[in-house]
Amino acid sequence: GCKGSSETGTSKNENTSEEENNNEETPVEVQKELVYGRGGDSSSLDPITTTEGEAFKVTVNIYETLLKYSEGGTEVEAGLAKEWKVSDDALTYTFTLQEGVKFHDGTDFNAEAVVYNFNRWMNGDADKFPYYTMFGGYKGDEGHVIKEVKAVDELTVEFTLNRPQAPFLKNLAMSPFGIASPKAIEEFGDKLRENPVGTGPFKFVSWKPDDTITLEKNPDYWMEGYPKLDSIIFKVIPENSARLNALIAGEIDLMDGVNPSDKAQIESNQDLQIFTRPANNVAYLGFNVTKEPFDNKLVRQAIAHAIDKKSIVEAFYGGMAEPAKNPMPPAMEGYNDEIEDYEYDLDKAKELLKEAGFEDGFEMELWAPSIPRDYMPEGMKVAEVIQSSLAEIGITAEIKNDEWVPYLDKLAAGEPEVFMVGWIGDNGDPDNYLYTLLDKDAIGSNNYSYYSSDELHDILIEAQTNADQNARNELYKQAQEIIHEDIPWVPLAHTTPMIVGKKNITNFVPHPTGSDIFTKFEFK
Amino acid sequence: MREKIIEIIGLRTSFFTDEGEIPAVDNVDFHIHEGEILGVVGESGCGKSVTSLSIMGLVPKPPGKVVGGEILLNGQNLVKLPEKKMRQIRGNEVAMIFQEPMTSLNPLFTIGHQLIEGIKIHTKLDKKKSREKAIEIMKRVGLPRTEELLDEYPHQLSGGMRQRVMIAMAMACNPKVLIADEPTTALDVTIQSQILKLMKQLNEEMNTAIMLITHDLGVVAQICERVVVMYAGKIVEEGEVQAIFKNPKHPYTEGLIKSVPDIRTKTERLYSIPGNVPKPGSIKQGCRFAERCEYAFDRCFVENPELYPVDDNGHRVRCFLHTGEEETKHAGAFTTSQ
Amino acid sequence: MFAYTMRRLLMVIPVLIGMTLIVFSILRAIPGDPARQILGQRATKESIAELTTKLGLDQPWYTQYIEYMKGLLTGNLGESLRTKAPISEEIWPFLAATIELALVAMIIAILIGVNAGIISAWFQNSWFDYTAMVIALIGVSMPIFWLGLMEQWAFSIQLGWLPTTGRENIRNPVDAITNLYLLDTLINGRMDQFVEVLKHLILPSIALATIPMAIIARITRSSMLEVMRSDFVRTARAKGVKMFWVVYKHSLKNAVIPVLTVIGLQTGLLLGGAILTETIFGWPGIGRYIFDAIGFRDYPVVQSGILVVATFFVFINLIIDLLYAFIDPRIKYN
Amino acid sequence: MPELVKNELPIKSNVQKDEVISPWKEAWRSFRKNKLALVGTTIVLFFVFLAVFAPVIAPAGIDDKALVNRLKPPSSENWLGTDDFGRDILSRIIYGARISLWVGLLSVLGSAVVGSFLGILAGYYGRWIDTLISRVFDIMLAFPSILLAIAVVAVLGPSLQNALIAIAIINVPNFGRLIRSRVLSVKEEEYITAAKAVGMKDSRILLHHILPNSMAPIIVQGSLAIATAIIEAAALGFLGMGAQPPNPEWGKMLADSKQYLIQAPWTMIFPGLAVMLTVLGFNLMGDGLRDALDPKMKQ
Amino acid sequence: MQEPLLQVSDLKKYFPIKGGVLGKQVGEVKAVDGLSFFVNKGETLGIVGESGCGKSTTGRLILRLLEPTEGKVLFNNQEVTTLSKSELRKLRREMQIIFQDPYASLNPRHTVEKILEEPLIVHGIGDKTERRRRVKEMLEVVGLSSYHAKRYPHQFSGGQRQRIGIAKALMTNPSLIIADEPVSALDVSIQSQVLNLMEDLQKEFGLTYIFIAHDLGVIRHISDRVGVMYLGRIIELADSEKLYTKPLHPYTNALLDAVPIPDPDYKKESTGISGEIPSPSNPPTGCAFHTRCGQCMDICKTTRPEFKEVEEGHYVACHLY
Ligand SMILES: Nc1ncnc2c1ncn2[C@@H]1O[C@H](COP(=O)(O)OP(=O)(O)OP(=O)(O)O)[C@@H](O)[C@H]1O
Ligand SMILES: Nc1ncnc2c1ncn2[C@@H]1O[C@H](COP(=O)(O)OP(=O)(O)OP(=O)(O)O)[C@@H](O)[C@H]1O
Ligand SMILES: [Mg+2]
Ligand SMILES: [Mg+2]
Repeated sequence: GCKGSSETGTSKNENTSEEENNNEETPVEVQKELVYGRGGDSSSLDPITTTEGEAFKVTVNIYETLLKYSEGGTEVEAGLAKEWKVSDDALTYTFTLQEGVKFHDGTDFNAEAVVYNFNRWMNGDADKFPYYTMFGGYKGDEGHVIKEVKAVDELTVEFTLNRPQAPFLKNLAMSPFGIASPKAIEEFGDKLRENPVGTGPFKFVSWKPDDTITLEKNPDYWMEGYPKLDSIIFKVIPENSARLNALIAGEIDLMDGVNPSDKAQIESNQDLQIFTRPANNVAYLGFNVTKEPFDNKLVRQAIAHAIDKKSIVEAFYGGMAEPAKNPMPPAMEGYNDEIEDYEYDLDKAKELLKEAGFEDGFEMELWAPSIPRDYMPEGMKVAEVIQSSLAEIGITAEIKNDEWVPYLDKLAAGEPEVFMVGWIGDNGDPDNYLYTLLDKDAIGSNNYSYYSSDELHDILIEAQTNADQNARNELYKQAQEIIHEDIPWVPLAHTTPMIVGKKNITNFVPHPTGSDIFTKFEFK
Repeated sequence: MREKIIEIIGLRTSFFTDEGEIPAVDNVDFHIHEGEILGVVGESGCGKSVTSLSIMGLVPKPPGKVVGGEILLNGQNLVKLPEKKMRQIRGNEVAMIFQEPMTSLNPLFTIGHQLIEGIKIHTKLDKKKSREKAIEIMKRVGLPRTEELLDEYPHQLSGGMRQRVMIAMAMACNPKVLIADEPTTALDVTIQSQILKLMKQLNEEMNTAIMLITHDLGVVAQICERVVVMYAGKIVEEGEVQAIFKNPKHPYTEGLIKSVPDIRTKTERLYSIPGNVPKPGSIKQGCRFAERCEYAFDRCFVENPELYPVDDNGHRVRCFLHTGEEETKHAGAFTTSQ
Repeated sequence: MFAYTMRRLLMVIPVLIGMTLIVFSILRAIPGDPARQILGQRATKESIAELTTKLGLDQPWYTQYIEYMKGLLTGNLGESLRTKAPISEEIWPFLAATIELALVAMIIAILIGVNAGIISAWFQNSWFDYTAMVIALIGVSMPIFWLGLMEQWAFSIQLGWLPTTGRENIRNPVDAITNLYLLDTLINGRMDQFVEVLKHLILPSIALATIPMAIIARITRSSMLEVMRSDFVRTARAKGVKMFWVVYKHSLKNAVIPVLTVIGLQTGLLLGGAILTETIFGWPGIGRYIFDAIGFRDYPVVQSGILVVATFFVFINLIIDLLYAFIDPRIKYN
Repeated sequence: MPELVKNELPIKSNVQKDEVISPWKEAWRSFRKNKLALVGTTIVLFFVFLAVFAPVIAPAGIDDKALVNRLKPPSSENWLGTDDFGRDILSRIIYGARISLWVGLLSVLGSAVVGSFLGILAGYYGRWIDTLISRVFDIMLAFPSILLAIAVVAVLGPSLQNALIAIAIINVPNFGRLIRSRVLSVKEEEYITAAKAVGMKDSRILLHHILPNSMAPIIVQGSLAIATAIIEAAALGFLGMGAQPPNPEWGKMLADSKQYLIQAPWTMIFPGLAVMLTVLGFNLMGDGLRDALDPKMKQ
Repeated sequence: MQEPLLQVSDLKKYFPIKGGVLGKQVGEVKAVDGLSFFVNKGETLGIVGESGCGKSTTGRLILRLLEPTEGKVLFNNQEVTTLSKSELRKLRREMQIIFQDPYASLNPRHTVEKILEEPLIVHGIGDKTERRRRVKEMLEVVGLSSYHAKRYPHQFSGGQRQRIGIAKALMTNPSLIIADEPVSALDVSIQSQVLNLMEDLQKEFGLTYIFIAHDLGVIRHISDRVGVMYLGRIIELADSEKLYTKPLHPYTNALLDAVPIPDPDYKKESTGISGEIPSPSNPPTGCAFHTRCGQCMDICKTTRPEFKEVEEGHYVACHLY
């Protein structure tokens, strides 16, 4: 992901200068309105109340968090807090806030506002504010990380923790933790979800459900000279191809959710350009390791050898992905590049099967998601390819699917024996992959493999509490080796999703989290 | 002698169906005098309705078509007339009423609407005048409660009243000729006699010529002056009522008259014509009645007889027994039809 | 007429109740846990259980049904599990979008279908008749989702004449008042937007209109043929009425009842069948609202959405039935 | 003028001695004359032929994936081109005929049997049974059919079999109503009164008189309903609620290739045409059957 | 006097009229309103009347194809109205009906053979060959050929169909045949064929007919005795000869008057009767005919005249007698 973003970064600088020249020559004609096409509507505009990615695409432009991620990356940078201090025991965090920031309703942003928001969240529950679980639960819960949030003075906030949390700062930068105007919260209560008031570069204007959300420029935005755009319209067009058609027709300016198969067509179109979002995801073929015959490591390895990741990526990711060998994306700190993947080798696969005592193969169900996901735009089709490959080593697979939500329910309940699914990182920390997806603690929630390794557990817990990044990285590399050997899943691919826009777009760097902030975005 | 108001010469009307051409009306000629009542009798399917529709220019097209002959109304050939001219004649100079008073009125429009519509088309009267005229004509045909009736729908009326409405509609513009296609068949006897009386009365008062189609010989005898007998698309006998009933020349006419049970006397056994009414077009050769005729002889099966005059009063018959030459020759020399 | 209207209205009640029952039971039978859906991939078992209790999903079905009916009778369609908004407020824009689309489609279908049918019957066996009926036959055989895609491909992508998706020019949005955009743009006096909205309507409404148009044309033709053979048409002609009026007044009024029946049926099908068209043309209508909700296991939305559409359908048919009586004075008597 | 003599010879019929025309034969005669109906029947038979002999005719298998051959335009090897798995579209369409015809036939058979049963029950016995059944039909018909089908599939889960069941269910009231009204009108026919007057039992009247005389509309409706069922199955497939891969169901094929509309239009055009043609065939045939079988058109 | 074959007393049939918002009964059609008459073995009783006066309903009531509202039907000394279903079925061997519409009364999907054979099957008469033989026989009896057996009804003309209908009625050797306007739909020349046939059959098999028609000529021709119906009641019943030459009831008079005579010399000077039949759902009080009667008295408007025998075998319901 880093490589892609830095490239875009350089070209961005050139573009900026060019664009300034252009501006001088033709000052009038510059487009100031962005129409962003996407596949689904927001479920809420109060980001803490939802876990849906579509919601954050809008809210990151309305709300700001104390800290934010770097452009095109997941390192933490100053946000509403311009600097911060961590105590040595990693239990006290002190933030100094930006001065002169105002909410869209004209009220001042200050330490009290931060305290107000955190108190609101920590006093909620999983139903009201699901995302607050990032901090180990709610006020009064045993695992709750935050002991207290205190306004030291007008512009200083102090967080006291119950126990150290390594990704604490990364968590704070997550989009759900945008700070809302306390006045608006009091005024709207639960209706804040339809009446968002933040400090961000854009103000909320209107929302036509399942159709458009319109934002306009915040003229009092604290970053001098920004935003560049006058307004943004988020437009819902569910079908990927229909959305692309709309883009070609000029009805929209920018879109995500591009069919990989359309890449060639887009490339040949003079008026369009492709941006890539750094990969922060993984698609995998999981085994329920508690079920026969997948409790046998040899069987799992055999299947790993039977999957032609290259062809799959070629055909159904339009090349916009790389075959995966680890559960976490390569751009992430702690990625173990030394691991050698199970190569595509049907003979070897057969051998392993024979060794495992399944010379004649067996029958199995292969579950696949029926709707496109970022990490797996054509899950059903990939499943079909895998099905064909398995057939060659004597395994008869029946493809099964379900609606997305019940599908996840089934996975969580450990029903399917072999399944395809994936994960999009929340905060750019390996913990968000390895612990969340494969630790024994996560069985019943996101550990769909029901894989349980005490060795791995110990490593991951240590990495969670150790504040030294290098030490953590080593621990994670170790973890990846264990996982590679035990192979509870076959990692399939890390996608670099495409974002397609008009040629005259500049200063746009897609963010790995999937939510883009359009502060600097502009048209030539 | 009175003027011929309608004269039909060699009329041929056919239907073109999958089975080929069906000559429903085959070389028919007859005429209607001014102010007379002409009866047309014949069994079902013999072409009575098609003849009358041909006069009105209303033969359903496709599949029907007038393929030959002339229909002269006061000397003007209606067959050749363009639709626009024809429209001005329909309902104005020649009017028509139909058998089923129930289905002949549009169920979705009020009586008034349907009556006034015809008047407006031909008289250019305004709405109010037309209405007055409608009421006047309704009274004339003996309809009660005329004002209210105008706003009622056909289903609210009894069969007899509906037929009176039909007659009122037909008579609205004082037509010279009224064609009545079995106007009383669907009615009860008591109502039938009322309607017949009304028609007779209108005929006398307004001097409208009436072509009355029926299969009831009683009706013919009761109100017609002359009668035309049809069989399988052809006229088999024509003449004054007296002549036809007292001295029928055609075996069919005679059989027909004899088949009807009389209420005045108890007949021991009815006469009956053997066999069935043939479909038009099914007999290609010879006299169409030959197959059912007791007197048929060889010639009848090969040659088509013409209408031979019987006397000077217009009594004509289509039978070889009455050609003059053949009559004596073949008298009594019967061949059965089998 | 009053008694007839009342009787028809009363007959609607058991149907409506039956509908709520069906809607209710269908959705209870769907596997999947709504609590889980709201809380998302990271939810814990406890929080799911908690929410389940809160939503009453652990109650026996009849208790839930009674609650649901109570709500319905007070005009409360429930609350969307996903957006937490009251459905009665949320649903109108979607419904309006579909109504506008269906209405325009139906107007196209009726105008063209009825007239094509009439002219075909009038000039039976003419070349017009043959052409129209062959087109109509192809029309009724058309998978509309395929037609929609082909239309889009030809007129938007290849020719670029018409917009591909949506209801309005995104960059020139309509100020929604009634959410029927044609009406709204007129109220706002924005002719430019009116034209835009109309342009957006063309492709989807034609796709949607195809089948009803073909069916209407066919039924009009056969109904007209039957009527035009009837005695009263002959009577009208015998009076000297112009053929045009014989056809368009005397015959049409009599032939219109089966046509109306079909129009009623098809309007209902349009409301439901719009799902396909709405998906292809990105139309934010009720079909998609329901379809998406099924994916999200948003029970209340699916229930209320289907119920609203079906109720609409029932009332359209009621209106059609009343129209029968209005057209045909004989009907109210039996 | 000669005397008339009594003539009581047996009546000569105008039909040839050995010519027996049953109503079915008569219907077949008029059907045979209907050109459009013959075209329709030919189309239907063509697809039936494809379906039955698919393994013999199809140049390739249902699911011969070859990713190297992806999205090849029509050529001499692949007459209708290949899809995104590199499979031969022609072969898949040929195999798809099996699915579409199967779904159409079976679902219509199901709804015809159930619908006729309920319809006869309601029409013949009347009273509360009629009221009950008719109300249930009313309620089912109050839902737009696709919506109902989607709801049913949502309950049962997406699969070809469930799509088939859903389509059968939504068609039940159509058949039921048709048969009910047919029974109601046949019941009033004089030959039924005549049968009663002979002393016939209800069951015999039902089986020997009412049922045979209600067959014609069932057949007509059946043929037309197959057309609708095929479209509905394709629509469900298109929405992902019908056949599952690698089944070459036409609607599913369309759904799977809609993203290639611009890039590889042949992947869209041919399956769509196949649906349209089959449906057209059944519609034409149904129209012809109606003209031939509907007694209203006769005489 | 011999024992009558059929004795009908005070037979009534009211059809409910439903209406209103809830579809409740709001009235009734008095289709048949108190009929009493008898039929002797071997005779033909003619019933005439204008349409809607209840002729067909009477026929169906006697056969119990309709359940009477009230009254008794005694057939061969057996009470028909209280028979159980299976007894009734047996009885139907003895009583048969011929319908008006030769097109509607034969099942279009059965061959003539099947149509004719069915009554035998139903009553379990004979085996297959016997049944087939009887079908052939019966076809010849009604003037058709045995080779017609394999054909379908639509292959016959109206007159031929009516013959098949008659053959069907005769299959089980019934003693009573109710003929409901059997010739009204036929052409004159065919009508006389069928009438002759019916007469021949009566002689041959000793049948008893109740012959319903609206054509007074036909009734006169075929009947021994004639009953005239008006609004659900018989208003006059007498020997055919008597009734036609010396009608008593003003309605019978008017009816006879109205019939057109196929003789151009015959001139009647009657005025006919005015008005039309009132609706049977709302019949006039008193004598139902008083609204159209030229000799109406005050008593006619209030009191329903009794149906009484004024001469031997001549019954009439009129206050004039
Ligand atoms: N629309 C039509 N199509 C085909 N043939 C027709 C049509 N109308 C009439 N015919 C044929 O024309 C012949 C004459 O019919 P027409 O209606 O004139 O008989 P009719 O004498 O009026 O009989 P009825 O007494 O039954 O009214 C019929 O035998 C019929 O075969
Ligand atoms: N099933 C029924 N339900 C309601 N009313 C009926 C029913 N059958 C007959 N009627 C009414 O009873 C009256 C007598 O009917 P019926 O058929 O006996 O008359 P009819 O004398 O045979 O007349 P037609 O000469 O027309 O055959 C009519 O007014 C008719 O409307
Ligand atoms: Mg006629
Ligand atoms: Mg009757």
